[in-house]
Amino acid sequence: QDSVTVGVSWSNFQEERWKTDEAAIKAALEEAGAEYVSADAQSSSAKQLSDIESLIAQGVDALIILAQDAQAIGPAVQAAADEGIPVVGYDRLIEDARAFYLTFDNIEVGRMQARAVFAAQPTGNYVMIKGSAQDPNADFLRGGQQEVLQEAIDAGDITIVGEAYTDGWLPANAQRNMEQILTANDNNVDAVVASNDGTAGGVVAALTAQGMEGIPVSGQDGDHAALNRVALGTQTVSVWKDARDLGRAAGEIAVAMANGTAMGDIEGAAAWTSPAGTEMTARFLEPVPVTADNLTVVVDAGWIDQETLCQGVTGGPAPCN
Amino acid sequence: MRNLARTLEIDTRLLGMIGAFIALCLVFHFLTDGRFLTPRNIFNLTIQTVSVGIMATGMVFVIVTRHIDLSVGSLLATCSAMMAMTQTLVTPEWLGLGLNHPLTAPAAIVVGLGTGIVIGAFHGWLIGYLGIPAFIVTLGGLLVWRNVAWYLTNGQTIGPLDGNFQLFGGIGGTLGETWSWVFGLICAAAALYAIWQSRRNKISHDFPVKPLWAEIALGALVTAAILGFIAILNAYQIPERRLERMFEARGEVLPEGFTAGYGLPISVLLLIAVAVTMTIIANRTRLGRYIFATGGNPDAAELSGINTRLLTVKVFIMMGILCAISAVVASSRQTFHSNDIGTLDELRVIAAAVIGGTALAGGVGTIYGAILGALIMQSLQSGMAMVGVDAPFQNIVVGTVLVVAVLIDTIYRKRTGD
Amino acid sequence: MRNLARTLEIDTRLLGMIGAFIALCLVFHFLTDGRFLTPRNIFNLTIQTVSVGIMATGMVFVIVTRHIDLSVGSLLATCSAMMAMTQTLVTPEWLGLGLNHPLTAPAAIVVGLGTGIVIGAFHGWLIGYLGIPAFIVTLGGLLVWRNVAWYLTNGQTIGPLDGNFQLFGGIGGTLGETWSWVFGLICAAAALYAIWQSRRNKISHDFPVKPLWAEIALGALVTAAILGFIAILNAYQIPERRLERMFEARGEVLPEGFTAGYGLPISVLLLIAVAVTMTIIANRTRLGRYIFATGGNPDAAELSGINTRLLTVKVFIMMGILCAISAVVASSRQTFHSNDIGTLDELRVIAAAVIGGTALAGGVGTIYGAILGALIMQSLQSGMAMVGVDAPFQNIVVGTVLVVAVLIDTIYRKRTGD
Amino acid sequence: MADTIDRSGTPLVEMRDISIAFGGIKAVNHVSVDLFPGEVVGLLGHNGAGKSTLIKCLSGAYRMDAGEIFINGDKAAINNPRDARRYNIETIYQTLALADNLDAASNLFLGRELTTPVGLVDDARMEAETRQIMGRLNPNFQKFSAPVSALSGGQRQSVAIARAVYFNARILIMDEPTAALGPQETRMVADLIDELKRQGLGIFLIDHDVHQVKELCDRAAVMKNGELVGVVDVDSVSVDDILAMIIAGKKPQMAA
Amino acid sequence: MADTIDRSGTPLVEMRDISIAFGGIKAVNHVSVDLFPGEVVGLLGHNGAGKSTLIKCLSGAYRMDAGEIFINGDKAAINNPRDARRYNIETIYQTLALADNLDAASNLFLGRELTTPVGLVDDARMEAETRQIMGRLNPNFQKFSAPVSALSGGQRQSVAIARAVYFNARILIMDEPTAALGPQETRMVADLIDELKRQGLGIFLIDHDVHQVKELCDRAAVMKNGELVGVVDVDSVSVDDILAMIIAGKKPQMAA
Ligand SMILES: Nc1ncnc2c1ncn2[C@@H]1O[C@H](COP(=O)(O)OP(=O)(O)OP(=O)(O)O)[C@@H](O)[C@H]1O
Ligand SMILES: Nc1ncnc2c1ncn2[C@@H]1O[C@H](COP(=O)(O)OP(=O)(O)OP(=O)(O)O)[C@@H](O)[C@H]1O
Ligand SMILES: O[C@@H]1[C@@H](O)[C@H](O)OC[C@H]1O
Ligand SMILES: [Mg+2]
Ligand SMILES: [Mg+2]
Repeated sequence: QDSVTVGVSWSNFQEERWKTDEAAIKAALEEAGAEYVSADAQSSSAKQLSDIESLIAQGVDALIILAQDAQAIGPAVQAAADEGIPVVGYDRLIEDARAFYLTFDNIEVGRMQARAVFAAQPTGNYVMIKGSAQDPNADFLRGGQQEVLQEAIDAGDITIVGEAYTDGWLPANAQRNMEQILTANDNNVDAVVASNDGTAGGVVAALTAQGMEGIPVSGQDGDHAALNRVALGTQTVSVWKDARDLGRAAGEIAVAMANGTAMGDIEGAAAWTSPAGTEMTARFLEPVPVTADNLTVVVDAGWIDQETLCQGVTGGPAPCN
Repeated sequence: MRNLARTLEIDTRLLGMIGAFIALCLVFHFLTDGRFLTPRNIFNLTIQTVSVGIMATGMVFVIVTRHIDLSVGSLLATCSAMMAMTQTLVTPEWLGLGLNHPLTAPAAIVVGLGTGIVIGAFHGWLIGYLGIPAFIVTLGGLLVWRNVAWYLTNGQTIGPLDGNFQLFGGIGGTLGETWSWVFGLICAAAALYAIWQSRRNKISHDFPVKPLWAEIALGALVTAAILGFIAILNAYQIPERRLERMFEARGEVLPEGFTAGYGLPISVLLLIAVAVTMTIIANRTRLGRYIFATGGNPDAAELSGINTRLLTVKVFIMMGILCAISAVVASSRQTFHSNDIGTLDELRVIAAAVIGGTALAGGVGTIYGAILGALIMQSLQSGMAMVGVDAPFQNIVVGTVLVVAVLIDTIYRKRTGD
Repeated sequence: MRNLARTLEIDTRLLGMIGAFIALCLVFHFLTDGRFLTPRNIFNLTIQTVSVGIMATGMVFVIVTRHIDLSVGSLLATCSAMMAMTQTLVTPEWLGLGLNHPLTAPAAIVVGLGTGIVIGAFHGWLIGYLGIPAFIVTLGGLLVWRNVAWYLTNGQTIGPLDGNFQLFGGIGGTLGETWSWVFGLICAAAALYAIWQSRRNKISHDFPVKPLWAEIALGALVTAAILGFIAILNAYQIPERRLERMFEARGEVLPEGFTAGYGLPISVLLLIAVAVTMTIIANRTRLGRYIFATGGNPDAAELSGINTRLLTVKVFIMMGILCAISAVVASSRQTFHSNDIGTLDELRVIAAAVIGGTALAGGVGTIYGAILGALIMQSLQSGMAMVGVDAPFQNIVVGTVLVVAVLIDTIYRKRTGD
Repeated sequence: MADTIDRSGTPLVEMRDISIAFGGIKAVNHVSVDLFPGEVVGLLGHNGAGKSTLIKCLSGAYRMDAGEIFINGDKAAINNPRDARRYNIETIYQTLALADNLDAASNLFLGRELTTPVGLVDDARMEAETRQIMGRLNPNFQKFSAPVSALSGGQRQSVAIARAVYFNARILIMDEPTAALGPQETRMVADLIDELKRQGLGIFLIDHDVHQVKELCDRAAVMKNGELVGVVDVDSVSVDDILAMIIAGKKPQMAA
Repeated sequence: MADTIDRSGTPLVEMRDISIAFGGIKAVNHVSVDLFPGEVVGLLGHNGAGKSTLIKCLSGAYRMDAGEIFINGDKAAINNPRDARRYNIETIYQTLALADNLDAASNLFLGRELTTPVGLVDDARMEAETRQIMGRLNPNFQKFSAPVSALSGGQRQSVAIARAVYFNARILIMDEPTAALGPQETRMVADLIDELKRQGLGIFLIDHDVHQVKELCDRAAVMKNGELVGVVDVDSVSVDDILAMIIAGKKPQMAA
């Protein structure tokens, strides 16, 4: 038998992080002597289905799928199962027991975002900048955030004074929504829970315009621009899902499964029940909330170089001091 | 070559498109080490083309009448949402019929078609009777219907869909080898009869007919194409594990060495039915004649006693129905209704129609061209995905191909003085 | 009312649009408990409108000449990516000028304009000289340029952008109270001079002029509008914390009780400059005359000795330049370049032009209409965001308003027999 | 032209007090004309007099603001071209009104295609009929399968004329049918008009050529600025009388 | 029409052996005609004979496939309407070629607007000039600020004519300028042609009305099926001779 081929189906490449994920998967596969092929669904669950059919037709031995939609991806998993091709559900949940689930839990990401903001600002007026209404992840994140804040809200410590979806996750839309919420509340806003780094960028631009930069703002993805903001003190947290770990793990697991390793025997695998009740085999990586306190992590990990991280920072937190 | 085509009375433009398509396939076949032109991938390609292909036939009429429809993707989403809610909420819960009741799929489809008809008629009324340009009406529709769909499902993925409904999705519902052959033979017979009938008709009016050998050659070609296509689809074997499961479901055990081919998918059957119907409408009915006349000169059509306003409504109703049919195929293929279903389909559908030779200036277009256009676009995308072309680069290629295809068409038309 | 308008020689259509705009603002003002028509929000609105407004003026010319441009959002992204790479990579690193060098911003802008010109010219050439419909060329462009932008930045968010460059982003760069007043007075003087000049000109040719009182009233109205606008922008106070930080940066301490207004944002100044320039081009230059003549009857224009092919190239070059200017504003407003910058702007820009009375059939359109159209769209979206309307519902409202606006326009034109 | 027309019975068409305005401009202003079977009535007048507008009210292309139309003495409601066809009114428009992308047969039968028993259009039969009709009207015509955009002006005009006369019209409206025609083609149309007249059709003919009107018509109605100047029997007036009516807008003393 | 034209010098225009085909159809086939200063040459022929196509080669609307054009004896390269204008060739097209959405003044000056010293178009001056010109051509014309789409057919034709004659044309091409005009309007155009002729312009006039051609022209060139049948001196032939040439496609024996 010739070498193993692993097919990766991406949901899109719009956010900055996926390029890093891709590089990590490629590296892991190369190391294992496996071949990499991929397709990009451009945020369309229908196209993703076609993509995976093409990948299977191409004779891949294992699939890594970044699902656009946890459920609509079902037929693709079915087709893979028919062919005996193992599937790794990458980053986003695939609601099917035959797929190995490897992720940073999105609900957990939401919790971490809220936790970090809550730690910095336990009372006052909160604004929730959600993701795209068309992206199911937006509501998962929002759910996690609510879990953390619920108690304080019930106690009356926290009031949510504004909440908006961000069409297409566009920073420009987040910026406009934030401006309008600030205007509507006469700037009486104490913290912003933004769902990713792109939207956080828009939020910070709006806050800066009001001289309010520095109030707690959350994000996720560890975008370079966002980490720079953390160093500058204009963003509180970027939940860093080290895409390289995730990518490497995905590559390794895919190769292992392609060579016949059972799902349960994968290192670090555990049984897990999805919110909808599907019994799955999963491995969770720990997302790391990156704040001013642990910024060195990202540099040490080689995720970003110090120069980029500290651009324009004077007297900031380590490593920028 | 051109003379031969003339003797056979075959459209050279069609030949050119088929040639381009074959060339494309061969290139990909070569680039993928012989994996592109396999029964399996051809099976995939046809299934993948269905949803866009169905809508593209309707877009031909829309563009021929000098309109445009930017809302098809959103309309598809609304129809799909309505159908999904019908089969997961209305029939099983409100009507208490439970899951997978035999009435569920028909009910859902009726609701979907109704939705398509009502919205299409509304668009057509705004355009035909109130005189708002189609570009604006359907641009508004693009924004409105996608979000109406969102509210219908509360932004959630809905499913799994009804079992019978899923038969329309492609690989989940195929005719099997025997029925596929039956269908293929019926089609071939019908085609031969049509050729013979048309020849007889011409002779009866003393019109010139092509030489008998040409007629026979054409018949042979068509028959070979139809049966060859069936043979290819039948050659794609159902994977063993799937067979096992199918036998298990029936409480039996898979006999040693048993194999079976998929055959013609029901969704492709649907596309063929739509194509034949739309072609007949275009070429052999008054409605079609009026659509082309209106596209050629709207004022002349009106003065000739054609109710062009009502015609506009009819054209958009057809578009609505086709969106609904596409919604059946697209959602059952996913086995779920998702929020993003149909996103950007408007661009794909318009591109398919235009690559297929439909002129944006109106009055010119063919159904088979649009379907071939959809097939070319899909092959390009699938092929590139298979070769592993970077996704952003895929878009660059698709955009470029679109422009180049129309450029070639423009030059061709100028040459032939069209 | 109509008679008064006729005496003042004011376009009743413009009055209608202004009326609708004011009504819209009042509704939101009421719904937001009086927060909508505050200096602060008016300031926000003007800034938010700039990017789409600038491109909408160019779209007027494109549509007037019977074309369409679906690629403006993608073109904006490519220009923005080129500028972002210039200022974060080329000048600081390759040229070794370091961050925030005074040459960086101008260099980036030159690169952006160059990009816009080259791509625009290319589009225009494909459309004008090769005869490919603009719809197709720019649909291809929509796919191609967004992904070219992606490759330019390797899919990354690029920033923060150069400090001087960020001055174009809006609130980060304003004229301050004094200079705003100076600018306002200059504008008012220029407007009065123009009115007087035109009257003198008419008298010199023995044409009828409107009564002197009407002329004076008009002058007063215009002056009041200009100075009122400046007063409002000046009334928006820089927040204390921001002032503190500004003083800090200069090594000073904020004096007790010190306040300052923002005044006119540089981005709005840019929009005004674009609007004035484009209006002059439209009404007072040969180029503009030819654009409208070509839109009215392309064949007649060609036969009258106008080089309509070259004209098409010029129109798309203008569009490219305006996309580049918008890219400066949009990216510097975000303070970084993101991959998805400008997404769906094509729809907003076309909608603004069309709501502003540009007819898709060609030959008709005004620059001020397009800007007012952009302002109306933006007010609608911002107002809804402020009221807390959900994004999906916002889209439904925007889609509906688009259709209704064009419907009213259609009816209006039919009434006046246009 | 001087056959004796019987004008004692009910007129075939009677247009009574027709008015229509476009955004303030009164294009047709209280005009009444009538038409008897077997009669050709010429409509004359300066450019913009309202001739085309008047007959478009009869052909259903415009809806009149006021006035009544009687066909065979019965009040007729003509709101669109379909209504007019129902009254067997056929029109040759100044602009020909052909669908450029369709062939001669499709244009000829546009709106009333021949169909097979199952309801599909019968192209072969339509083409066969077209060959017959055009054979009588213009024997040189051969371009049956080309779209009419490939035809010369005269051939196009032939198609438009054929379309109007083929379907048993009882009332025929011809708006400057020979404006773009050469001398020979014009002659053929004149012959056709004579033939149709003999078959008992009523014809409204708009033409700027006063000589031709005198030759082809029985009566001439002259319009000016949307108003009817008068209707005269062409045999009882001279060409100069008619010209005077057109230019001065006054009816000559001795007219019928 | 019979002033004596001096045809001994170099002709103003000489079209030599012009050919042009559209997708196989030879619309103009080796045609040569010339035109002298102060002369009106009529172009006649059946529909589709190729008259419009021939003169469009001179006006730059079409590019001929073969042949040469000489202006004042010098070979001229006319590839587009701009080139033609440079040779002071002005054309009144059969289709008028007006921009419907612009007013009379903008149409009149289209392509050569008057400008202020800083290069902006000077609408007031253009309107003033337009008032003067139209005053001479059509004293009733008043709609100066309306788009030409609101004008009647005759008024539109007046604008097209004014545009062609205002700019010191030396060669004027008129393609059926009176086809849609009423009798009075036609008279005014005839007078204008006489006046321009006296000023020494050369004029090509396409017209189906043989009487009118005999009245207005010095020579008549007849075309048939894209070929030149012959050129005759109108005074030396009868109307019937010309008609025979158009229909039979043969030159009469005695012709010049
Ligand atoms: N659709 C329309 N919209 C506005 N005005 C119109 C319209 N149709 C005709 N008119 C106006 O109505 C008047 C009469 O026009 P009409 O076409 O009936 O004249 P006509 O007598 O047929 O002239 P011609 O001899 O040029 O054909 C003219 O002033 C014309 O401008
Ligand atoms: N743009 C074109 N494309 C194709 N064929 C054309 C084109 N222009 C003219 N023709 C053809 O060329 C021939 C000559 O046409 P042309 O318009 O010159 O005739 P004409 O003598 O002016 O006739 P008319 O008296 O009707 O104006 C016709 O057969 C016509 O169909
Ligand atoms: O990481 C995020 C991903 O989870 C979400 O689905 O899309 C936006 C990204 O920022
Ligand atoms: Mg008329
Ligand atoms: Mg002609």
